[in-house]
Amino acid sequence: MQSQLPFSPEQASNFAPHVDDLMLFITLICLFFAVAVTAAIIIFFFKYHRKSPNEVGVPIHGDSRLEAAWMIVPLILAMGMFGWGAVVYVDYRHAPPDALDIYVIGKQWMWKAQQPNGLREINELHVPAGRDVRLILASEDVIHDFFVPAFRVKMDVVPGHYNTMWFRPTKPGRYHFFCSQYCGTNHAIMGGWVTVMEPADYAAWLSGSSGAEANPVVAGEKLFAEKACVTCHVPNGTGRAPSLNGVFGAKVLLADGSTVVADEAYIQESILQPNAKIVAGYQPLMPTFQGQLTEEQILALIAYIKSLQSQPVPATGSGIAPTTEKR
Amino acid sequence: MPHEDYLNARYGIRSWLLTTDHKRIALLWLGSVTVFFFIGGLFATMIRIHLLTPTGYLVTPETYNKLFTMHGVAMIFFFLIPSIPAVLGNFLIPLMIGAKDLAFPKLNLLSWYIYMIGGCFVLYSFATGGLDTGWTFYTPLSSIYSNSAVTPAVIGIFINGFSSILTGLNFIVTIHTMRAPGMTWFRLPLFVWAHYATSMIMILGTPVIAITLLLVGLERMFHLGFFNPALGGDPILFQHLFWFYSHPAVYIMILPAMGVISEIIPTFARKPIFGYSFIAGSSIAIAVIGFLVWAHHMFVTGESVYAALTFSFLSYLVAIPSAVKVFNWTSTLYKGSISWDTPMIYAFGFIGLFLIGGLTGLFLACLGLDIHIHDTYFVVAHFHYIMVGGAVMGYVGGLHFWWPKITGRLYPEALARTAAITLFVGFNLTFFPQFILGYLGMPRRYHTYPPEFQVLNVLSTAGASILALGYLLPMLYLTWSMRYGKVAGQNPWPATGLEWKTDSPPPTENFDVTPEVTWEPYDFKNRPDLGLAAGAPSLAPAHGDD
Amino acid sequence: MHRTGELYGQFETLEQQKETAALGMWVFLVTEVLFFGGMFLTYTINRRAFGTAFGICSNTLDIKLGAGNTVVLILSSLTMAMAVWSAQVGKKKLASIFLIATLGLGTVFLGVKAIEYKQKFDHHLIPGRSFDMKYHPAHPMPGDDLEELDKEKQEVDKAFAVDPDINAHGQLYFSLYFGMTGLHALHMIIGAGLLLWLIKASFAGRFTPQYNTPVEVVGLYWHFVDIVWIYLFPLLYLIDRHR
Amino acid sequence: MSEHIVSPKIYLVIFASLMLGTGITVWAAFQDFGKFNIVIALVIATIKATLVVLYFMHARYSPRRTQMVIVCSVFWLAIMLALTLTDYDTRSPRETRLAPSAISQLLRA
Repeated sequence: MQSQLPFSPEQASNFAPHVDDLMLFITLICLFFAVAVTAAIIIFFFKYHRKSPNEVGVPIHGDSRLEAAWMIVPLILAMGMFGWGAVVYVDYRHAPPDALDIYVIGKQWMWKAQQPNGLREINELHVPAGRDVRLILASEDVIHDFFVPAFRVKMDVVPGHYNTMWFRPTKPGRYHFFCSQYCGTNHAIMGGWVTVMEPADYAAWLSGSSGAEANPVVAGEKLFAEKACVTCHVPNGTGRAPSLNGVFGAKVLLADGSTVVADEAYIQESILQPNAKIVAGYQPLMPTFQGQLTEEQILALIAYIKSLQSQPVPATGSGIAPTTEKR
Repeated sequence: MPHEDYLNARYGIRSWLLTTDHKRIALLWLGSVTVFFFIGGLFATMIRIHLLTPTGYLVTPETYNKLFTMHGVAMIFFFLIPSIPAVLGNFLIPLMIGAKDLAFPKLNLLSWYIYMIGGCFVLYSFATGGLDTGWTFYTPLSSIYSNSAVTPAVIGIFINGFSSILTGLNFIVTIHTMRAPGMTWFRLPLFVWAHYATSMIMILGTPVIAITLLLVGLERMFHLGFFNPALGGDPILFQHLFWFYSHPAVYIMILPAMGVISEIIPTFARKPIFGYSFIAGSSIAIAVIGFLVWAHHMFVTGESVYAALTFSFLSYLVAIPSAVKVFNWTSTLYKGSISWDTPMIYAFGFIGLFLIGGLTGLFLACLGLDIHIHDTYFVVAHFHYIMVGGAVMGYVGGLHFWWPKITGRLYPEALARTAAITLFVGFNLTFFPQFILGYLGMPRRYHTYPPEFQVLNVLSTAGASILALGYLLPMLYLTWSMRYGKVAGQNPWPATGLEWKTDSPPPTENFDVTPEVTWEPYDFKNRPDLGLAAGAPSLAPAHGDD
Repeated sequence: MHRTGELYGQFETLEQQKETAALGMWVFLVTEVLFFGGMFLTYTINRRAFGTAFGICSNTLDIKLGAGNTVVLILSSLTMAMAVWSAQVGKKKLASIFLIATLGLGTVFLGVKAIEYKQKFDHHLIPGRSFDMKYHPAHPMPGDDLEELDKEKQEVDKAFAVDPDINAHGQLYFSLYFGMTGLHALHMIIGAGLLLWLIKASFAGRFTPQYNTPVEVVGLYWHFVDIVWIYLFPLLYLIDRHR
Repeated sequence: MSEHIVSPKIYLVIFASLMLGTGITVWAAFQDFGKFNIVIALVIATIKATLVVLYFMHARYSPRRTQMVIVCSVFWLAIMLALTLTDYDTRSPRETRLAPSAISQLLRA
């Protein structure tokens, strides 16, 4: 078994031990040179410190054998690093033929994944442990990058290209994934979680028996991302539309100065006729979703927004009427 | 008796803005790159303060993205690339080779004006909407999706490219045709060799970034599709073109700094540099091999496996000439007569930081490791070690070393040493934690980050505040010394170069009579004029630890 | 730096000054090679990917105008070389005549280029929203060879059937066509400005067998612009003529 | 170093060769040589360019360092083209470029 390097993320894929070993190998070589050179400098620094103002050093012009040695030895070591790195990389770039194919699509600023059976996920990715998984990556707009530190792998998601990456998760758990190629405003929040499940759990989850799909809050959260609500209704209040954290049940200040209590009816109206009531300080930008959502989906969205009641309300950008203006 | 030098030969604003004297032009550059350094530094300060807390402390995501983009653009294109060549190189190359001026003095002035025009475009872009594409301008984000002022910025950088080209052209031609009698190629100071190599990159690389950014600008203005996949173009092609210049551009920054260090070390160890021809040759080798490695920035873009192997292999080759330099500098210290003057402290700092920066390059060139650390803070730390730890340490060290020649005055030694050590400590505190952050998986260009990364970010910000102090100090005492510093004399250290054979500050025509070079470089033994021979009266003023 | 006669202050001898100027121009031309090189690379990558579209679009260019322009430009290189020779051997009048001839030929080249651009504009082949490869075959202009046009129409229709993105790829071709020839034309215009300056100096009798560096250096530049065209002509006009 | 004056006779011979080269290029373009059409065109263009550099631009009679400068420019251009093509020429077909219509299909999905 591999022991964990200090200062490294958890090891959860087949590549993680290899990458960490490489890291250790190169670090040790570099440490040797760094320490040797630094030690030499410090020793010379004190040992040959100028003793009298007119002192001159011993004129030594060079030594070709020494030069040859310190070209050849580092070259050999460098070739070692190159070779080992190449082995890992070539393995990484050639997915095993029977790998499980999952499509991952990046767009500003969310990730959509599609499981082999067509099940879709937003900013989540479920994969079975012990199985080779190949991600087929595509972008709808700019270049993104799918990066899972615990797996030690990443690959750019380039518009106009299909890139692929693969890994074999080794340890069930939940791991961060990030967008690692700068892609615009919300690059930093374009991430999510990879859930590695035991194969049996994964199979059950795929067939829907985990109940995740039946839960309206979860379904609503998915819709909220899928319909790109989240791109404007940014939770921290920096988006083009108000944050919805804590809005449900609160009084909302409207553009015409009046207030309204955010109940189910108000939310439904806001989804279907967004321009009916505009929150103070915001532009009427939201498109209508009339005819694009089933009743069930609207209910799911409302359930999700209700669930945000307990989330922290940002200082600005929430649309909630200040309490002092209640009277 | 008032002594006439290049500073007091003529007076008035016109005598500066229309000068063709390379020394005055160097001072114009000094002023303007310093302005851009502090603009870039201001952005950096705001970035570090913002990252104190995981959710971001100071600014909105849009603003944060603009801050790091503008930090990069200001620092790379308008500070680092011109800094040492245009300031120190401009001032010193004619002096070092015994020429009256550069080969094309008017082009030299034009180069500064082009820089200023380019700079104005970029500042206009900063002021009117900012720039949020990252300094790398990756398409299609920069060509279609960004709503910021990309067009003026790319025009500014396009224009600025010609400034770089003209400077490089001037240096190459000057070094070929303007050397004084006896100044053979292998008697050239290593600073000049380094600038020759740098100029090669400027000449061969800069036009490519110019045309590339021009295409991006055209794409934005006229909806063309060179790099836009929706119109059949290819964003990967942009990256090839961009890095064809922008990787060698790193060597534009570091090679001149290596040249500075190669001057400082023999001077303060008072012995010939170890392996002169190897250091000279390694500069050229870096310039040439540096052009063969660019796609190591693209290992995870889906470039072909074969290309990745080729570029990784070539990237390891470029490590060798860099290693040769470090080993030779270290060996030069052996049996030297080492003084602890400020430039030497900077030289030691440079070697230490460049060592870490260079060695971590080996991690990134390693294909298997790059799939994990690419585009994380590991990269950020790595290139700051090279560009700030290396290039800026070299620049500030060089400024100290030649300050007596430029201004005729000495800086306050004790204060200067303190500043050098502050810089070294502050720098390491700022950027070393970022290596760890990177390996832990924190991607770069994040305005908000998971809470587990906070401790290291706070450490980095704390270090940055020390670093900022380290930059402000020299700015203040160097300015102070211009008026109040001790008068330096011709050759205060003493050093062996031709530039120290003329007055400080030098007269407008550099030398009263064209000098003839009869000695080998960095030779202290056979130079009675340095006043170091046993028993000879010392011409060098006592330079105590005041 | 003060100047003594034709010798600038930073130099020791006229010889050194002349060599320096020539080397400076050569180094500048290296930069130019890489500058155009970026475009040639973009061209190469796209032509390899979209050969069909590039072939069809290339065939819409007027080969007579293109070949004629090649002859004009090479002829102007000859007159430029003769101008350098005249200056070197001290035939001041002849030098002026050759310089004027060079400028004239350069202007003819630019005029022909303008005619070609206008034609593309009329045919809706300027990259942008109105770009349409089907437009010209469907809307013949006066003086068009209808038979040729019919062939073009069939070719375009066939290409559209195979590749629905042919219009996008065609736009890439024309972006590159206008980019490369436009950049080349810009260099011609700069060259024409330099020639005007030379002609003025030449009339003032400034060029002698001892001092003719400006003529020689501008000559280098002019020949370089000619070389760029020597490559542009087959790469843009002659992609797919044999079909 | 005294300057070398090229005689007008040589200029005329070079001019004639360039004209001939142009003629051959146009003629060759109308013949079907398969993928060699582009090779022939580039070879002729390179011969023409070489003649211009050597004689019109006097590179043949220039100092060694000027010739080095010329070689450098060609060498670096070759680096740029060749190393970029190592990427494009060796991509796996799976990772080739998507057409715009395929992208818009993807967007609709």
